[in-house]
Amino acid sequence: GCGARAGDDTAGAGSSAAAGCVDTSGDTVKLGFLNSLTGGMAISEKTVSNVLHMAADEINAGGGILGKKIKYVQEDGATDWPTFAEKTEKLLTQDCVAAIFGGWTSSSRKAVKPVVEKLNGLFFYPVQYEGLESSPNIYYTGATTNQQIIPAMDFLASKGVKTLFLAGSDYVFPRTANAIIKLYAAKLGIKIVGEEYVPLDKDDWTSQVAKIAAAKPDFIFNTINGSSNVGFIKAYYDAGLTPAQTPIISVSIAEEEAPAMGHEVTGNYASWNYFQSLKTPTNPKFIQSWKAYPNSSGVTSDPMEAAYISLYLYKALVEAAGSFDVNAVNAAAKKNTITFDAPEGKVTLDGENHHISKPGHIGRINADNQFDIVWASDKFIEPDPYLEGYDWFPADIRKQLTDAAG
Amino acid sequence: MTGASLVVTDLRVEFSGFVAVGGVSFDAHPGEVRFLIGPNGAGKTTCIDAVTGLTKATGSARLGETELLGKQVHKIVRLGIGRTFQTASVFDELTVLQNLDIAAGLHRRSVSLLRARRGIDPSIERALEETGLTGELTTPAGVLSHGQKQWLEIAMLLVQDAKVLLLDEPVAGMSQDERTATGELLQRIAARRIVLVVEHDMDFMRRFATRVTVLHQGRVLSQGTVAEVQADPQVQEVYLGTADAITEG
Amino acid sequence: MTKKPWISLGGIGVFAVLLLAVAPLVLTDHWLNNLGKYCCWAIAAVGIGLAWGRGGMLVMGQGVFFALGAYSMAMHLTLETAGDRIPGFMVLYDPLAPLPVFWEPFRSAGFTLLAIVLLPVIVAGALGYALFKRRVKGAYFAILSQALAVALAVLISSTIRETGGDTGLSDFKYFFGFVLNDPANRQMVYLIAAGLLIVCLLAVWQFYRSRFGELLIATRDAEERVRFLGYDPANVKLVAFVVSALMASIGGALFVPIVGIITPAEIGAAASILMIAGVALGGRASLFGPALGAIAVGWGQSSLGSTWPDGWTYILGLLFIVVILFLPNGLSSLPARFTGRARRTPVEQPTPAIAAAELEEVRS
Amino acid sequence: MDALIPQLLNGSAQGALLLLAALGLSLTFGQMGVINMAHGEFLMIGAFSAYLVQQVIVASDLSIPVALPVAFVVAGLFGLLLEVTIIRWMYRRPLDTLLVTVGVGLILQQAALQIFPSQGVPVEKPRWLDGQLTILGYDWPLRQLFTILLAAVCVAALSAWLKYTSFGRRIRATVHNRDLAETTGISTRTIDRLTFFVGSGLAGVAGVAASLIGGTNSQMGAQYIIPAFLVVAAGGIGQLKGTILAAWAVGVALAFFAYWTTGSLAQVLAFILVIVFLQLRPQGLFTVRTRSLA
Amino acid sequence: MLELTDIKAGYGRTQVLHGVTVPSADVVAVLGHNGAGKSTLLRLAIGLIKPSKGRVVFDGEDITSLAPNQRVARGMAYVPQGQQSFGQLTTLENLQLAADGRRRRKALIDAQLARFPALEQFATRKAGLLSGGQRQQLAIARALITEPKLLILDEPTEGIQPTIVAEIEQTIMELAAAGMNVLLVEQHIGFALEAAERYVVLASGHVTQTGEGGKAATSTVRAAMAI
Ligand SMILES: Nc1ncnc2c1ncn2[C@@H]1O[C@H](COP(=O)(O)OP(=O)(O)OP(=O)(O)O)[C@@H](O)[C@H]1O
Ligand SMILES: Nc1ncnc2c1ncn2[C@@H]1O[C@H](COP(=O)(O)OP(=O)(O)OP(=O)(O)O)[C@@H](O)[C@H]1O
Ligand SMILES: NC(N)=O
Ligand SMILES: [Mg+2]
Ligand SMILES: [Mg+2]
Repeated sequence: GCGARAGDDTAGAGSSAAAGCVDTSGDTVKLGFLNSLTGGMAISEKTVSNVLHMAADEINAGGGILGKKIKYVQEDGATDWPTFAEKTEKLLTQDCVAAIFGGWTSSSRKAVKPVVEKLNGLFFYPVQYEGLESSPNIYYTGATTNQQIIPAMDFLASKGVKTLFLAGSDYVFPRTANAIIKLYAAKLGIKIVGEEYVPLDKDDWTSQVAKIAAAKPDFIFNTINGSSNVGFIKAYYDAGLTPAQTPIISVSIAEEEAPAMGHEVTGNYASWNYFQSLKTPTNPKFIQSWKAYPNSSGVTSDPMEAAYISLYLYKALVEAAGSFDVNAVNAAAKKNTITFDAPEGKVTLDGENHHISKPGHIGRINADNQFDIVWASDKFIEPDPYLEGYDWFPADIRKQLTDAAG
Repeated sequence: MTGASLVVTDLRVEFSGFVAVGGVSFDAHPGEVRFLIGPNGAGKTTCIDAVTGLTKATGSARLGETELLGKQVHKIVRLGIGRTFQTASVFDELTVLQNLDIAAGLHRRSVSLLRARRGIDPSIERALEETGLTGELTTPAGVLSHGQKQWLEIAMLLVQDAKVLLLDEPVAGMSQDERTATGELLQRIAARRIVLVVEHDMDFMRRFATRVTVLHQGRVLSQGTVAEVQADPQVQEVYLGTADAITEG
Repeated sequence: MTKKPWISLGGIGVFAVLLLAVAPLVLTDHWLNNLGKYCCWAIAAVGIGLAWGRGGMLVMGQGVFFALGAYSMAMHLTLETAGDRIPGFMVLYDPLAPLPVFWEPFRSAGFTLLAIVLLPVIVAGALGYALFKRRVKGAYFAILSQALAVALAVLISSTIRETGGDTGLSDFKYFFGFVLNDPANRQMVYLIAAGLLIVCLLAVWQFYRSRFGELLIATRDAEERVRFLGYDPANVKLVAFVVSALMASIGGALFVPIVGIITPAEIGAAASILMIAGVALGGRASLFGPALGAIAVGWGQSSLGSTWPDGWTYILGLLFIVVILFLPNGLSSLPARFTGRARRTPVEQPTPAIAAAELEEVRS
Repeated sequence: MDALIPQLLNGSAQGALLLLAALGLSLTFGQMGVINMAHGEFLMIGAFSAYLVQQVIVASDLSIPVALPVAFVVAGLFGLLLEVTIIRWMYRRPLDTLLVTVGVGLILQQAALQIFPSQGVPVEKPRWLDGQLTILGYDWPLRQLFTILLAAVCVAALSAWLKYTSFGRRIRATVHNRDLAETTGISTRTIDRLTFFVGSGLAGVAGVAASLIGGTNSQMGAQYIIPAFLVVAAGGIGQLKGTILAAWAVGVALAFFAYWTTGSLAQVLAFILVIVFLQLRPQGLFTVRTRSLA
Repeated sequence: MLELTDIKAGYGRTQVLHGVTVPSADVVAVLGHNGAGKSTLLRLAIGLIKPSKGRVVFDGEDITSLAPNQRVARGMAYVPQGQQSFGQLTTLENLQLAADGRRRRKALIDAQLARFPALEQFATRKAGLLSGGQRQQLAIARALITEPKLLILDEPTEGIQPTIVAEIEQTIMELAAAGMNVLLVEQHIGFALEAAERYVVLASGHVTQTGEGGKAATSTVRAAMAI
């Protein structure tokens, strides 16, 4: 038999096909955790996965969500985007979970998105990303561009940087982030003197760094992800570059990565919302719990913290809605009253775009591989994924993107 | 039905400076069992390699009006030249029948390859009888003995309907009786085809050769009937050894 | 090869009933969809069985042809979804540039279907012709084909605006006019995939029982010898290679609507090797082995990969080792082993080492 | 022009690393015919050995020189283990070794992921490799010079071993015809084990060099394996000088492509280059011709 | 010197030798038709295949479970059927392989090069490029170089030109006279019987006749082969 044809009514955004098999009648609620535990991205995602477990344990110890204990189903995305899609569908239709948490790369998120939208599920994504996206079925607890990239650029401008070199991994986040950086740099009067990409799974940056050395930029903007950073940093020092003359500002090197570079990286910068060194009321407890948690890496970092937030944000949403129902949760979000006392400070959910407010921070790496905060935004930055508040971002692109998103 | 003759003129093969065959001429006609003999390294196998396209050569090798040199191996085969190798090579995993069927296949249209085999080709049955392999029809060729493999190779040439059979030491490793059987088989075959045999077994040669060409260091040393060649003192010196060193049975 | 061809034919019939009639009745939508995905891999595996099992060409880069079908289909579905707009991901990197020219023809459904069939035939034809005529074989061929798959995967990853890069193409709404979200349509796509798998099995069944099948084995075992029987082994191999490429392409094309996303990871080294894994597991030279093996590996990945992700990697690794080491002819050779019906085959070759033969090249 | 000279060195250093990765393969693959897809994981084992040595000998100035022989032995022992348990049964079907060792590689990768911190471990470069040497007005990174030197030493040692001892001869004889080798008095088992030990050990050395360039983690081996095989194939199987030349050519090509285009495209172009080359010369740069009808 | 007792052996499932016993003698000739199992017997003697039943005793020692190279170390040498050489190695390297680890290596090699002028001429050529007969000469030279106590020859003169065949046959006789033991498979029954102290006729893997060499008439031997 044949189903609906193009133009039929059901062609609209997945509403009817909703899973609807979530069962919260008992004293537990099933949640799905989805990260790459094998394959190349396991290098980064295992920690995120682990901190989700910690948050679940904490919440269960505190009585659960709406009085129901979390029972999680762990799935492996295996660094394979179609697998992320398959597992999302499995979690929603076979395991009937109320929401899914996890992912790391933007590619994995883009694989999950159509599935949660089709099945009207919920996905909580914890990593800084390139923005220009929002979905009724996704909550973003990492930074969008105006909370990480733009503050970094503002910081560079404030330091009088005139020339900038862009180095990134070859995939959607660095490519898009750099497209935005180039637009904003033009506005700020910073000259982009070069742009280089290396595949995510390649470590050797020597040729590219040679080009950087030749271009002699004031600063390097680093959007490399994963272990490729190690190769980049090593090539950087091999080429005789130093933080004194050509410092790096990174958006993916955090407390966890800094000591794994095989070279001290003191004096370089990173732009994040959360640092372990932040002095907030809730941070010490977070650090302490994490250090005590089994298999912990001993340091806290921004993606972990965002993952930690995501589970608590969900708890807040469900409790505000009084229900695990997706539509009820989204309705509760719409009220713009959801907040959480996160280790980075008190974050507020934007019910329209499903992102949260975040403080902007620039840290400089010290000898202990911790970050000295050298710049902070004067207040929490409201999320603006489509950069609507920034006149240098071309309106026609924004329109095309929102149109394409449907 | 006498077919065309194989005429080789001034054949030369050189391997990076080393002249393996340096201007060899001979011919072979249907109805005769032609022998090519000579010391080790004289260039016999190389001659066959050249004629069958395995080795690049200059000069000429014609089958009737058709020049063979410079053609690709499989095209030469399709012109009716078949050969065996100094070490037998058959398709070990396939049965005797399948081996023969493939050999018979070169005259089929290529589309027909996509159909399954039904029954056994009459030409295959005949070849099986000639070589005494009828009983081994479904035996994988890999488990045949050395001599049986050599017969299978000859049978493959028969079904291939080769006009020219180039046999490189076909009776090596066979017992006396088997040699006799093979020689008789070759004589029968030769009635309608050109048979060229490379052999070191002089007894075998004496019994079955019609004419003999002797190569030495890449050149023709002597040519003629068995008796003529045997009487040639040069041939005795470089090849046969004094008189008839090995005339045992 | 098969003595009683109708037994195999009956087997295909049973298989068809299971896939086309039983599976849709007993499986949930999710698992039916997964089975559809395994069928796509199985289609590619059937082709690998032909090229590798029968033809001796270890095709380690079937991802290339899988990609041709998959990306042809994905481009069409992306355009169908985008309508007259430029696909969203392209806007990001270069908002003003038009649709890349090679995308244009994929607006047409007819062209797309033609491309899925013709692209692999042309590419495999040209590639195979170049390689086989030059007598590239054995390990060289395996490594070269794998390198091609890697190169293509990296190329796609690095052309993010033109191909979607590492993120791939996804979010398709329609499939030749049918709404993909509709469960009825998804079942239809499944049935197409399962049906094509049956068709491929039938095709290979005919290949195996034909004279061509025997010739292919002969070419595998003694390529140079075949030449002296008047065949050009390059052509024999070419046919098998092209057919296997075509099957990979068909598998890839159906993978897209079923899975809903295609990325370079599905065509690169690891994916290409995983396709081989199923074939090796099932039995490279048997009729059903490759398809069943591929389905088994796919299922293992979905289910064991879920319950025990770390363990699954170990299991997969061990599977490779144990099967190849102890069951070179795959699981499908097990029944014969137990019943002792195994054919008489030479266990050890008395003639010069095969090890050298496979690596050693003959030049004339 | 001024920018090209440094790329030449840079390319040579990349080539040297590739050569180190390929050197062991030119033994196990080139000489023995075993297609060891776990070679990349042996490289990884070498890198992790360097890390472990650094846990004991904290001063990186000393630890790397110590790590080189240690990595050689550790990776070599893993190779030996592989040979004794699996490869020895497979010499008569070399293509199948490819699949078996894929399985071994998977297991080793997963084990590394679980044993070591998932984000990888740091391997510190010795202080004496920091910075650059100025020769002819150009700055030559010491680390690159070191990689080239290390590769040169390994090549010299290996070729001396093959040339001045009878091992080279015996290895080739064993590969060509095992039975004949046995009956000529060669203990093929000893030859197999020794060759595999040395070949795998060389991967370990390559791993130490790689750990000075990129990350030391469970995935690191994967990026070297295909290029290394291509290098061996392009050089002509069993031809050491071919391997050297091919590695250098690919390294330099990578560097220049990366300089002219992008890092990703350079990978593609270098691959295509080798593939096209192999199409033109299917037996690689240097070839051995025989008359056998294989 | 070499004694094979009640040997059963074969390849995989196919049994080729069904209880073959070969007595110890200075020169033993094994005769038989194609496929009778002669080569199999020699492969077993040198250790390339292991018997499923039976014993191999050499020089008083049970060597049934020894690998071929260990047997070579004990003084056996083997020339296989079919002109086998290490094709990728030069002629000289082929000889060096056999001489490796022995004293007076150079002299041993030179002695064989002197015996076979063709090898001397093509010493630096890859063995794979030699002609069939040249390769066979090389195989014999490789075996002789080790100065074995027992020489195992599988149709050693196959493919070799008559003059050299005569020489080789003479060499074998001389070496045997000088005390070397020989296990010989040969289709030239006349020569085989002349050289042999004892002979064994194999047919379909069974011994159908044994006797003393020299005395036996070729006709009775041929009759035994046909069974
Ligand atoms: N590809 C090659 N490269 C170099 N030399 C070669 C090549 N092929 C053959 N030769 C040489 O050419 C000569 C002739 O060899 P060929 O095999 O034709 O001899 P033959 O007459 O068949 O000898 P036999 O009776 O021993 O088989 C030999 O010296 C051989 O070494
Ligand atoms: N590797 C093998 N696998 C299976 N069977 C084999 C193998 N080698 C030989 N045989 C079989 O064993 C039997 C004896 O073979 P063998 O080679 O010992 O005979 P032979 O007496 O030496 O014959 P020839 O005179 O032809 O050399 C033959 O039937 C043969 O088919
Ligand atoms: N969102 C990222 N870092 O891919
Ligand atoms: Mg010859
Ligand atoms: Mg024999």
